[in-house]
Amino acid sequence: MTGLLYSEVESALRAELRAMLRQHSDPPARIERADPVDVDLWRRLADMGLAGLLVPEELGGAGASPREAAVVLEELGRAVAPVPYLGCAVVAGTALLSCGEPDLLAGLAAGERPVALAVPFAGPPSGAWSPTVTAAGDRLTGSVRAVADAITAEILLVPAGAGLFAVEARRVRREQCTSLDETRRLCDLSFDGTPGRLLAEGADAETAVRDALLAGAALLASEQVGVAEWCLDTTVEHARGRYQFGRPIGSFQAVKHRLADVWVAVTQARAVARYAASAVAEKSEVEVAAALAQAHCSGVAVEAAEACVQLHGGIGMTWEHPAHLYLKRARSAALAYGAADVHRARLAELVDLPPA
Amino acid sequence: MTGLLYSEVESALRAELRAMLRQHSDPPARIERADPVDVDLWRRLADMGLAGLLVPEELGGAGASPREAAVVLEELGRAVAPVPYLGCAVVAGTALLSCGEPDLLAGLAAGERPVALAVPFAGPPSGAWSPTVTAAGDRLTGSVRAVADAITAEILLVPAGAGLFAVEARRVRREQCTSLDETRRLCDLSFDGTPGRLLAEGADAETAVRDALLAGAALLASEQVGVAEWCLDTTVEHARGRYQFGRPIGSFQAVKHRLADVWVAVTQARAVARYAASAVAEKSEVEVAAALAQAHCSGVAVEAAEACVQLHGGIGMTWEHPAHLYLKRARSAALAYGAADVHRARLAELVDLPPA
Amino acid sequence: MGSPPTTADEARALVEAFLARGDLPTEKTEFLRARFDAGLAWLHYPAGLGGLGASRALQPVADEAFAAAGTPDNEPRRIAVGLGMAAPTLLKHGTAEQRERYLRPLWTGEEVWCQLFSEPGAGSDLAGLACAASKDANGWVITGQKVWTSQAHYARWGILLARTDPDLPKHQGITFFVCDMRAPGVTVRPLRQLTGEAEFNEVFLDEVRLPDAARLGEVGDGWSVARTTLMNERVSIGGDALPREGGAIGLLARTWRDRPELRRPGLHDAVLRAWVRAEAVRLTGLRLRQQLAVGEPGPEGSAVKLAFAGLLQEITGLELELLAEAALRHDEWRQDRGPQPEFPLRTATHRYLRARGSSIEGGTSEILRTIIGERVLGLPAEPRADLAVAWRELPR
Amino acid sequence: MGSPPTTADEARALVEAFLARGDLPTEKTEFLRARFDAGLAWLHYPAGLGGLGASRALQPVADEAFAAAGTPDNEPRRIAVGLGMAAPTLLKHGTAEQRERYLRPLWTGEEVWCQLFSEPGAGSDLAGLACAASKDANGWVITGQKVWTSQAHYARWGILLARTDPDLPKHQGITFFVCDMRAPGVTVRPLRQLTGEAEFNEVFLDEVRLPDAARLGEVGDGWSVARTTLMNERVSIGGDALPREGGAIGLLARTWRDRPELRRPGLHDAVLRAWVRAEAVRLTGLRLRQQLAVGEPGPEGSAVKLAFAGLLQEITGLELELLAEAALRHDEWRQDRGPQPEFPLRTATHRYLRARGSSIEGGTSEILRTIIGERVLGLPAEPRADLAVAWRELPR
Repeated sequence: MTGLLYSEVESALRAELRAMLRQHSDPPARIERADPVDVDLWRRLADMGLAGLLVPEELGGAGASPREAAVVLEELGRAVAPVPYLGCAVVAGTALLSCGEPDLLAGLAAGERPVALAVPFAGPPSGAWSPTVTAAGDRLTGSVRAVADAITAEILLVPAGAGLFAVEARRVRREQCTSLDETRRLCDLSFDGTPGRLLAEGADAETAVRDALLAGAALLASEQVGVAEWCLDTTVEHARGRYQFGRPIGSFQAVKHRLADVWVAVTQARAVARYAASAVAEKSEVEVAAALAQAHCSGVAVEAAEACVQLHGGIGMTWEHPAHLYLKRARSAALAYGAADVHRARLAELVDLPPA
Repeated sequence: MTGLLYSEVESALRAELRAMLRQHSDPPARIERADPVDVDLWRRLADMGLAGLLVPEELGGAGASPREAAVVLEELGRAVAPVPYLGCAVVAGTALLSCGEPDLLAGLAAGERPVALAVPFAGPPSGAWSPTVTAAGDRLTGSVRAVADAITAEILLVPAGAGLFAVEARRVRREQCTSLDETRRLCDLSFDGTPGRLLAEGADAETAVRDALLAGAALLASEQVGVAEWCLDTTVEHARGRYQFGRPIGSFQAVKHRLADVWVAVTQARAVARYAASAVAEKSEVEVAAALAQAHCSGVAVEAAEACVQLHGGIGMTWEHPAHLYLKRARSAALAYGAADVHRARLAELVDLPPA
Repeated sequence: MGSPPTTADEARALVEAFLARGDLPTEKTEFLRARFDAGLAWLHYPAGLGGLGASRALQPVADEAFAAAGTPDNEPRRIAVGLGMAAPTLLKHGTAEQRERYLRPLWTGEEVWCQLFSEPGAGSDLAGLACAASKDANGWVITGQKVWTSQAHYARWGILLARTDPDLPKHQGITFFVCDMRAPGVTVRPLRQLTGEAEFNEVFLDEVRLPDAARLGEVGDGWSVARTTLMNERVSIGGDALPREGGAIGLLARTWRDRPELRRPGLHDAVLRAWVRAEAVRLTGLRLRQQLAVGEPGPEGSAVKLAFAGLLQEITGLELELLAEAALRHDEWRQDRGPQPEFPLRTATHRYLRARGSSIEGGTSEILRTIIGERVLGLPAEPRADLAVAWRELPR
Repeated sequence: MGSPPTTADEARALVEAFLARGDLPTEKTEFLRARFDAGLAWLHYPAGLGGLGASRALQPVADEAFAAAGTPDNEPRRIAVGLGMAAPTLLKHGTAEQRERYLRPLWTGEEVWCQLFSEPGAGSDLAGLACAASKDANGWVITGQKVWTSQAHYARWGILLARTDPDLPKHQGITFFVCDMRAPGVTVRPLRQLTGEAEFNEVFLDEVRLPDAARLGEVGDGWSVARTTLMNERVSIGGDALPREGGAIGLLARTWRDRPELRRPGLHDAVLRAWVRAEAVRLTGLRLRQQLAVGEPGPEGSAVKLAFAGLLQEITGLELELLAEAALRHDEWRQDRGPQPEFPLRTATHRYLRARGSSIEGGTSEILRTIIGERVLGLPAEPRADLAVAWRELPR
């Protein structure tokens, strides 16, 4: 049976990463800057071998399993770290593995040439292949809106016509969006006869994109667990130390029981996210697991972030307190790769519970 | 603007009825008997002029408004009184008013000849006209399942073929169901060439049945308010007097806040139910009001009854405590005249919020 | 001024007679002063203080008559704290001099008021406040920090709670003041919210000197004075009477109706549930209003506030889900402090974020549930350890 | 008996060796006694008491090997209270004589056990119990009333909490006994539930005499002994490992799948939400089981119990809505006390009604949230006034 626990290696990885993030990540300061992606932090992740976690060892990667990438995402979620890990290391990485692109994979693993898949962040895996870019030979024209983790990418993987193309990002017009989630800013891409290199065609291209988005949806659940966990821990801490009516507010049942409910929700989300990561690792039941993960964990992160704001009272409504970054991340992530109802509708097909 | 308050006449009626019910109604004892309908109590209601509340004065009725019938239903709900008021005085009464049947109305008003509409209790007003009985001349054949308030009726109003017929109930085979709600037992009716008298045909018959069911759905909301209110009051009383951990349990926020939520829900349900009763009285926006009333008040009665069982703890799970009668009434009423989602779907049509 | 009007027709007649006067000023402030002096400002206030001692129910009649005549109003939204909270408190607890001095410019909008109650350490437990007032020969010296003060940056006066005796139990050592917002030592700083804007302020009071005439009520009676203020806050939070689909639900319903490409089957029932819930809350508010009109103010106000907060949060969250890709974008995180567009004209992301505050401001939903449980349902209070102890001794 | 098995293969080999013995009795009780005597009953129990001192994780291996061989089992559902609660308590707190006397017939099912803890006045606050035990020269005299006692009507023994000193604070004056259910003064009455059935009993104890040898643990130590019992109750409530759609959700899903005429658009997303939630709870239980297997028992057990109760209630309610007209009917309100069909074979109305108890029995959901908040999250306890006072003085 699928292991839902963390291995020792995974726990060690988590500890190391958490320590590094504590020292080097500061999203509240970062979002005040014009360049919101923390390139230094990305560099450090690459130096720890995490950019290439899924890349085979012979290409300079760690040849590790998606279960470990899920642990990385938990920690990055906990830190709302403004790095393009999900889009580059997981989604684009999975697409490249599917296409078999040793050079691009090696560049990704080294952290030197970040890659992003040029599809809308809100697009679900089930509708994966719906290019808004056309290809005339190797020249691409069209646009893609609201793409994640493409701002600092050097290479864009672009579904166009019937193929998947690699495009030099500097030749593409990238316009930053004012994103709800400032710790993962989106951008709009425009192609105007831009040259690309064909990576895969037809069914191969579709498979590459679908697998990439399924991995993204499945592992995003772990990021959502991390977001929820930070919200829970931070609110528990606050409830222990904040006194009103001569008592710590955490001694009131209204606060205590709501936090207990969040803890129960996080406990469940962890089991679901671990199941999803294992499914991707074992290439078994991936579609069900990814849909389940997004149908479930999206809401848990939102629930935890909303409880965090509420139970902090006024302070939770301020710009100064980081709670809002988690609320925006949670809400934004809940729409990423398809909203929860879209995943439930997909489950209805997969497990034979047809509409009325 | 529609008055949502209670008039002085209505408040006086409520006080009188509540006092009578306190003295003469005992549903827990009644459900242990083979004849579950409290005929004596029905007699008393008739003597108070309530059976004929909607019947014009010249026919021996009170010529009152559905708003007053709604107050009666609130009190009958509070008492889970096992009397056929909803089905006879409201639903069948409305149908008879629509057909203009002085003799039957007079018999109903006197409380002597109870009348019931032979349609399934779960059927929504929007699908009102779907007879399962056929008519060959004045001879009816077929069956109707799970009919409310027909056990002690003397006259059945039966949609058959394209007409609405009056049938002597003693000539119809009536089989009592083992109902979830033992305080309002249903029965199955079978017709086998049974003679009937045609009351209305075609559009007139359809209108009579639809208006009857709309009135039933709209005013059932008031019964649901009464059910919810009893549950709230009884639980508050329990929470004041039950000590655990050296304190009344109502002093714990888990209990207090849940009861506050129930109170808020009942407060809203009352406004919605008053609106629905006024809509029927003023024959304005009846369809929207009835759908809204059932879409909203059904759930409130269930919520209040479930909270009542939960907050009573073990005692709420016993047969001995009357909470279960309210739980069963609430769940059963939530399916009556169509479940909440059916009414929401109807609202979608009425207020132009079409499906995807 | 004769005897107060008792019917809507009489009230309308008074307004018409006023408007028919030949000497009416046209300049806005002058006009409002004249209206005040005629007793047609708030009809239920006493004669001489902008009213006629009439029933509160006649006020909307007069307001509508003035609006129909196209006369300028006092921008009630801009001076909400003054109208809703300061004025009733001044009326009930102020001296004749204070009422005379403050009420007219308050109502005309010449002087804006703000509220200096909440503190970083005293939110739900407002009576735990720490802002200190000490007496000397010349009056009072105030030092402390207040927070969540809207309109402080253009307010002339603030209603202020300060602790005058830390050795008494917390409710007993508080005194109520009118704070001159131009006094030395008052510093107002914008407080940025999660929407990016600064709707509110922090107010720092550093040895601010107030005369004893700035005191409202007796020394140590501040908490009971403040209850007048807070009760009026809760009443006013019910908001305006709205038509069906008048609030946030209207925006959601219109998006669903007008943009079929956004509709998804899994959201249909959720939208309908929200519609039903919104209509139930609306009808509850309407019923409350009818009760108030016949002078039976029930406790439904707190039900409406509690239900409205949850409803608004649900609807604005659902709106993000419906918009999907579009909800990944915001318009602008930095905003000027000038007047902002109304709620319906903001982005869905703004509405969602701002709505998080509706279950916190003006009494958290948790506190409201306790109030309903104890004051409406009569459930017993929790054992309290903070009521009989000197404020100074409380853990915090 | 040699050294305990350490691997699944070793455990299976032991079972095979046992089954290959020539002298195995075929009669059920005799066979179970032999299995017990071979240490293959509960492998983690000590040698001589039905076990081999092995890891708890090997127990399922042995059970499966016996099941595969088609040997009779001890009907664990029928003796759940004995296996899950009495046995671990006897093991930890019993004297050598008590363990020797009780454990073997308990495990073989020859003697059924019941639990005499809850009282009408002591539900969530179990330690507030009033059932009195007083000592005389011949032992103990017990008088009181217990409630919610399943299996009492055929139990041989009951684990009993009684108050031996009402002048001590409530947790300190309790003593734990083994009650002879055949002793004079023990009256068992069926307790009818809202389902119409009597799954449980009330037990009246009227001057029941027990010898001092029936005491488990020291006088006044009953509460700490009971904690062993209750901890084991919560662990066992997690239930069996189920496949996907294994529980109530499977019934709902099959109804949706197989009866298209019942489907309504407004319920589709609700059914899918329930399916997702059920799968999440199932995976959480599975993860808990994996933690237990590697000896990391986390606090997830209480999460599973809490989530499972809410889930079951949601699903059974939704089932009624889906069935609509059919859910207006029940099958039969009067039931014999004999063995009832399993949950899936009951009517939906029965399931709905019975499920109301899942958030009450074995710790209400409210109590569980407090336990999670305090023991898992480390949130501070409420101020308590009932801990330092003599039980006799407590209001009730």
